[in-house]
Amino acid sequence: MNFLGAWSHHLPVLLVLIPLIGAVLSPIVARGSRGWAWAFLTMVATATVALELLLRIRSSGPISYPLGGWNLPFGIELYVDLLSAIIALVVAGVGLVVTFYARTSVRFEIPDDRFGFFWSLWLLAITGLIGIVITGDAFNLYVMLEISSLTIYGLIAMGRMRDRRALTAAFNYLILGSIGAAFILIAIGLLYSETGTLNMADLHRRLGAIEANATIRSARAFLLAGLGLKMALFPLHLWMPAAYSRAPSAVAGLLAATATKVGIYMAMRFFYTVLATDEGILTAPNVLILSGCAGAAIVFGSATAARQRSLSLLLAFSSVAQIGYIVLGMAIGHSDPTGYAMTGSILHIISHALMKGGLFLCAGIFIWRLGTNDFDQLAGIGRRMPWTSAAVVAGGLGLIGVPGTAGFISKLFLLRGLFESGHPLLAVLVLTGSVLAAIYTWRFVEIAYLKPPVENGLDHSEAPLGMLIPAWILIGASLVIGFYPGPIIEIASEAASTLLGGSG
Amino acid sequence: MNPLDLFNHWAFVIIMMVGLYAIISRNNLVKKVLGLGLFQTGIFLMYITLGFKHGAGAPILQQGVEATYANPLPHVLILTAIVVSLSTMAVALAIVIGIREEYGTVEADEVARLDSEAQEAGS
Amino acid sequence: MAIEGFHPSFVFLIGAVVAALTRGKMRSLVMVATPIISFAFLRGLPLGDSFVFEIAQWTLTFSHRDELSWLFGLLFHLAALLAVIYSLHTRNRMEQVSALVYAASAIGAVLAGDLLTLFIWWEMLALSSTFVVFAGRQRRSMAIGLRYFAFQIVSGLCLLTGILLYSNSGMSLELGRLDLTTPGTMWILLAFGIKAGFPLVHTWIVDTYPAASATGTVFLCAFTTKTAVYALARCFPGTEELIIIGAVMTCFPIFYAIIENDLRKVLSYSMINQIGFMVVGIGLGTELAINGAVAHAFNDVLFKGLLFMSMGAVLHVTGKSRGTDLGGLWKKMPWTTGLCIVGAASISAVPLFSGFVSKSMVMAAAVEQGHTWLWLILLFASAGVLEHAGIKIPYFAFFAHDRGLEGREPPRNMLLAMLLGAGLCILIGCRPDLLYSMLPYNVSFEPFTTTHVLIQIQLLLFASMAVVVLMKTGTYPPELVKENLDVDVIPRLGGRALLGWLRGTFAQVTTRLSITVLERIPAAIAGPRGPGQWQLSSNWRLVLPGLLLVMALLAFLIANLYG
Amino acid sequence: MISLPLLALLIPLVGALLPWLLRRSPTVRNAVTLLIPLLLLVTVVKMVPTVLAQEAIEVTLISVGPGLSFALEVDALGMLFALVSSSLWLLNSLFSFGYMYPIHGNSFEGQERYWSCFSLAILAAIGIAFSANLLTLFFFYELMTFSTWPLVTHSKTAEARRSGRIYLGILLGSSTLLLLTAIIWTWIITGTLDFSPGGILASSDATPGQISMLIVLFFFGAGKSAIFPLHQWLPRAMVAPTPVSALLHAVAVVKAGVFTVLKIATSVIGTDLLIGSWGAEVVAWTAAFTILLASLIALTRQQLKERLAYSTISQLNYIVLGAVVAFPAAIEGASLHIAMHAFGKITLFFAAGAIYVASRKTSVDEMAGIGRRMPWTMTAFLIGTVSVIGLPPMCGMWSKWLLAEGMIAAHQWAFLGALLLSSLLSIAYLMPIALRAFFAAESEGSSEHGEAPWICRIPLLLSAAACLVLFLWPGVFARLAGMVG
Repeated sequence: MNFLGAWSHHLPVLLVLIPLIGAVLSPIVARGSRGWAWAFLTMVATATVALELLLRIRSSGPISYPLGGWNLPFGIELYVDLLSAIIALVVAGVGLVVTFYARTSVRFEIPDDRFGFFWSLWLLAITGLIGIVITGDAFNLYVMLEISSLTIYGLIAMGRMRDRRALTAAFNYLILGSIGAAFILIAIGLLYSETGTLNMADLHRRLGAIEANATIRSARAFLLAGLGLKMALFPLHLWMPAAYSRAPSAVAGLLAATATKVGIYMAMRFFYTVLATDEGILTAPNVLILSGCAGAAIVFGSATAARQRSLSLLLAFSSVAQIGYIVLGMAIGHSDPTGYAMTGSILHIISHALMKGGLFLCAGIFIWRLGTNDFDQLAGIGRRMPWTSAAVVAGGLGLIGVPGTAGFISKLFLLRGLFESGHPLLAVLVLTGSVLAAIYTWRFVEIAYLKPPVENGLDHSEAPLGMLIPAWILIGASLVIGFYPGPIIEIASEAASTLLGGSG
Repeated sequence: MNPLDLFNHWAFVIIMMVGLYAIISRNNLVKKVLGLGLFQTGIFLMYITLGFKHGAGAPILQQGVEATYANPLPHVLILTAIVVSLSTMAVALAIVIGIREEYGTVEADEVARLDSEAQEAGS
Repeated sequence: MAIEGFHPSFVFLIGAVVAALTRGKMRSLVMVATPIISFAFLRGLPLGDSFVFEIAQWTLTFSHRDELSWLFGLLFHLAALLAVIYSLHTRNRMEQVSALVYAASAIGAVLAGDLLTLFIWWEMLALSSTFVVFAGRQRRSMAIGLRYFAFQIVSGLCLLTGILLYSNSGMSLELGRLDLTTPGTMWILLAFGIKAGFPLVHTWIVDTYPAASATGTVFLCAFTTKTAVYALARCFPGTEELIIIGAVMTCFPIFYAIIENDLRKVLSYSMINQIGFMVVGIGLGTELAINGAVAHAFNDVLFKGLLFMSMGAVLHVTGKSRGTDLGGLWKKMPWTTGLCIVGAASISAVPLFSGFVSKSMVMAAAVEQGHTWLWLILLFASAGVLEHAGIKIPYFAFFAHDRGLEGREPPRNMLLAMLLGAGLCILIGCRPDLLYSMLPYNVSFEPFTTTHVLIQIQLLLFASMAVVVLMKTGTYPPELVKENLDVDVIPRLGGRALLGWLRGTFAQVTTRLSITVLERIPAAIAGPRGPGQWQLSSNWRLVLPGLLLVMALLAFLIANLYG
Repeated sequence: MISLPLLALLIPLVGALLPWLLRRSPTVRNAVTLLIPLLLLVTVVKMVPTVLAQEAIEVTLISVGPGLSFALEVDALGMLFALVSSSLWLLNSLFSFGYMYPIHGNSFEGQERYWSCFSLAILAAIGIAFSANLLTLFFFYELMTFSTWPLVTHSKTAEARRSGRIYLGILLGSSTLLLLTAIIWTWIITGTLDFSPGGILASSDATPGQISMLIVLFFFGAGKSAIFPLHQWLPRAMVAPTPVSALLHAVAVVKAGVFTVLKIATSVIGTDLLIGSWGAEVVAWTAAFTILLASLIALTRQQLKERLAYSTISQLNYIVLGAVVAFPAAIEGASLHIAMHAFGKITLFFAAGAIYVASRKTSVDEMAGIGRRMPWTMTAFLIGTVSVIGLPPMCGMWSKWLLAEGMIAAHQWAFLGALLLSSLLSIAYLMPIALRAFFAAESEGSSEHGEAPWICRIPLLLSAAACLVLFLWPGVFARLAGMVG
């Protein structure tokens, strides 16, 4: 499949350029309501390129693309391997669907005169996220990280029209996020001071040649702390629930599906390629802390989710737990020679992006209709908004990991990995998390289907298709993967073995 | 090794800590933002230190001159980082302005109090 | 008349279904016709095994005809006919239908050719007889019926265990002589023993039979225990343990019978005593003894049935069955009185009545084997029988002190049944060869030898004299309105206490435990977050995460630099 | 040409969709509600000869990955379970009309959900029955949990919600924490999840300790089999409408649990490994304890359905015990008990439902003398009672016989004792209901009522008749059970 003709050599750079140009031009070419059309077109193009890229990489291996014609390792390199392509496709694909959704949702959540800026920020955020994924240069990664972060702070703050607390959430996130990013920057600086290079592949090569000293070890520590915050790994997750629940619903959907996933991608990239030397970053104490935090995230996140009184907060805390699964698989991935843990982790990135994205879109639908998604207002909603509620249930089943959903497939691999690498206790934690997920999912189910409906004078009719379809696309995709997981498993395990091979 | 040789390192660590302390201890949101700025400045200093070389001049290429020069790359990087920092400050301050508009205050505890009052009134 | 090709039990079952669906005269007709038609089919059964069915992996032989089973089959048909006639006047559909199923089960059991088939009928016997008990609708019959059922089921479970153990040791399930050394046979013996009323497990007989209706008791007294006797005779002839058991059975009920007030209960004790004779006979195991036991079973059905029928008639007419409530009825119920005396004479083994011709066989067999002490015990038991059944029953019911009860002759169908029964008693008593010819073994036994007759008459006279003397001197145990203590109080009181504990403490504890574990604890863990609960407040919303981040950094620094 | 096992899954799937599509025409929907079970029954029956001829019917639906697939395979045990579920579904659909319409009205609230979830539950039952591997089984197992939850909470009262929580919590918790763990562990040890006669673990190099752990995980993981301490969901589920209790909590759901246990005993662990392992000991003693405990609790319960539920717990653990003792006769008896107990117990539940329809009575105390008002219903109840106790001439006898035979062959005297004692206890808690109904006097001031409508009575009498017929001709079921193991 080569429908991009002559441009096909430049796929990696196109993947960043298209949304970037779209973002820059958005306030100019598309004022007012045309902004959406422009953003949507941009996202279609981006997603197409991402898909093409993935297919190309599967057939012919990783692509390295030196920017501006500078020779490596001096110039900035774009490096796309299977893992990057997968994450890029997740970002672009979910981004496309959520963009479709945003057409309806932003209309009442964003003031009309800000539309242009909104779409600009929106596309810029996606540019940043994709940039992180496909860059091969450590400092460039930092820049991309900041581009995405800054735009995301702005996007969250745009929730002020609905809930003014969005501003404080954005502010807190900004401060913490900046510190976290600064940690990453420090780490990159320390690594540079030891190796004199910023190219990831080069870094890996040179780090392998020298003995790990205090500087490199400090760099690891800063990196771990900074990435932990970006991934929202327990206990560094505290910025997340407020930010996700108060952001405009489309933004929450986008963030939940992609932002933390990109954080995890960064961790994988650093842990398994850049820093994968003989000693490596995954030393016993680090793995202990990471898996301990992940385990705590699973239990604490799920248990807290079960105690929430609004759907958005519930979903946000559930994300804390789900990230725990992914980090767990990643942290112990190197000690599982069969690669199941890593495959499970990658699979869970995909499935969680789909499920949680879809769920936040549903939460947004409730907000759109009722102005809130507090549970006491959602009583009996199952009969009034059957399709939306059904989507929440389907997504919730995925979070539990019921067979037939994508969540089951990823947990299955993760669990096998945990057993294979001799961590049955962690496996028990994962399973406990599933049970707790059932508790919080069923809190919604009971409220939606068993409680008598509340009479609050609001319009309770079903959501417009413009919102329902995107929500169901994401949820539906997770169900399809649940029933027909073959290809996804194949890709994920290839990506996992590539990663693990790098540590070899 | 003379500990004072690492003067720059001490300096950037102290600047960062001061910034962090400001972020944590100040109640005023603008001061928090300033603290963040200080924190980031510390990092810039670290990068500049990385490029330092005894007796080196500016890394300006001159015909026929074979001089030692400082590593230019950190400087380039820090230029970028300064831009990033600037943008961060801008966004942060924009948000603070927003908070001022919505709450009428830029004191964190005031904002929190108003939030919890609104929540109690709502429920 | 003999018809081939159908199993008699199924005739009864079909009869039961038809009886359940009809009413009035039609049902009466069905009820009477059923045993008659069935008898025709019984005669048509071929010798040896027939009606062999394969159900899944089991082979069930529903008919195994030889002398023994034929005799019992005949007996049960006879008993069924008498009892049906006796109960024609009632409109108790449940009792009549159950009774037909009950008869079917008993007939099925004696015709069964293997242990599994026997088990099936054995359990059906338990079930259907329970319904006969319940259908009596007496005041206490609920609890009594359940106790009765429990005994029957325990018997069934013992049989089940026994059969399984037996077959597990590689034995075929064919019904035949069992050796007590084979695994499982002890259980089978116990199963038979419970139904036969062995000591300690006899209580159900005295508990239940007086509690059923007047008509129901007649059915009950015929089938269950006699099926057990048949089974013992089939499987355990010559098992010496049975001699002792039987001897005990003949003696201990006498004491209870003497002090018992309820006349139907007296008859029940007497029944245990009579079964004792049969068990002794089976235990002796000689051809003569077996013949005696079987013949006595045959006779017992008739005369015990007759006695129960007469007491039933009294109960039917007066509504009373206690010795202290009855008396002086002979003038108002002369026929009943006469027929009762025939039954009493039979059970007391007065020569020319049926009991004499069979009981003497057992006693003769005991002598023949040299069991002198046994003979003495049996002699004593015979005297006791005379006392409580031969004298006490007719005396207290019909003579004694006239209580001025309203009385009249019972309905004609009752009288007819009693007449038939009495006729058969006398017929067998006078022409024992009719019975002897049907016995399993060809044994020439002459009951009317001088010795036999003399001894028996002496015994009867002395026993009667003893009663008269005791009565005159006032030392005869008085009839009191009270319950006599028997071994069944232990399970009864224990069961009540257990049930009380279960419904009280046990139920409370289990319920509370389940509520705590399933509701309170999860609610505490996953309950919604209330407004009063701890929340991050004010400045800490930023400070806490910031501190955590610094701590995380420190943790990682320590882990990486010093780990 | 679509293969029959697949068709057997598609029919209830269609049945789950139709109530929603036909919501505007109730008559058509009612007709379809009966037609679909009939079609399913025909489909299942058509496979019987093939299974009896010991030919395999296998379908692979989706291949998931190495050693993982969604696949169907029809074997004797599965056929047995499918046959029971599909035939009783038909009766139960009929009974549902007779129960739901008089009580909730001809267009009761949530009827689409009711019919649809019923179909899904049967779909899950058939799926479990025909699973060719643990993955497929687990999928349908969970589907069953979720599809029956709306039925349990049908009334939407606070009590229903609470019960629903416990229902889901126990079933999901056990299956996720224990069963899934066991499945993955098996997968790691053997590299496959496909069932194979004789057990896939038997040919692996698993240590005895591992095997025992797996046995414990598997047997407790199948929480639907209501083994102590996971039995609590069953009495709580009685808050559901009676047809739901009848089909699901006497047949489909609970039997799915014991079916899973049996399947795992025969096709995953293998009977050879079960015999003598300490894991099997643990499970067997727990099952025996459950049998007695549930019988005792049943004695204390005055609500008829609750008493029946505890009886079911006790009976289910007969099957668990049979499966874990694992001698051929025990396995055969346990398999047969799936069918035999189903017919008896569903009769009892139908009767409980019919009583409720006619008189709104739920407590055993109120049912004294009711047999004279409702002779048909109570006769059927009696038949069901006799069958469940395991007395001739009802079908329950055969399975108990085989189970006892198995215990004796295994020289498990204690378990034999537990079985026998439980038989006695079952008489104590079941028999008085029927007897008091027929013979006790009605309590003062009890309402005037007659029999339940015929539409209630017909399924009731049919299932009661089945108890009798299956005693005389246990044929197909017995042959299928004989082929298990």
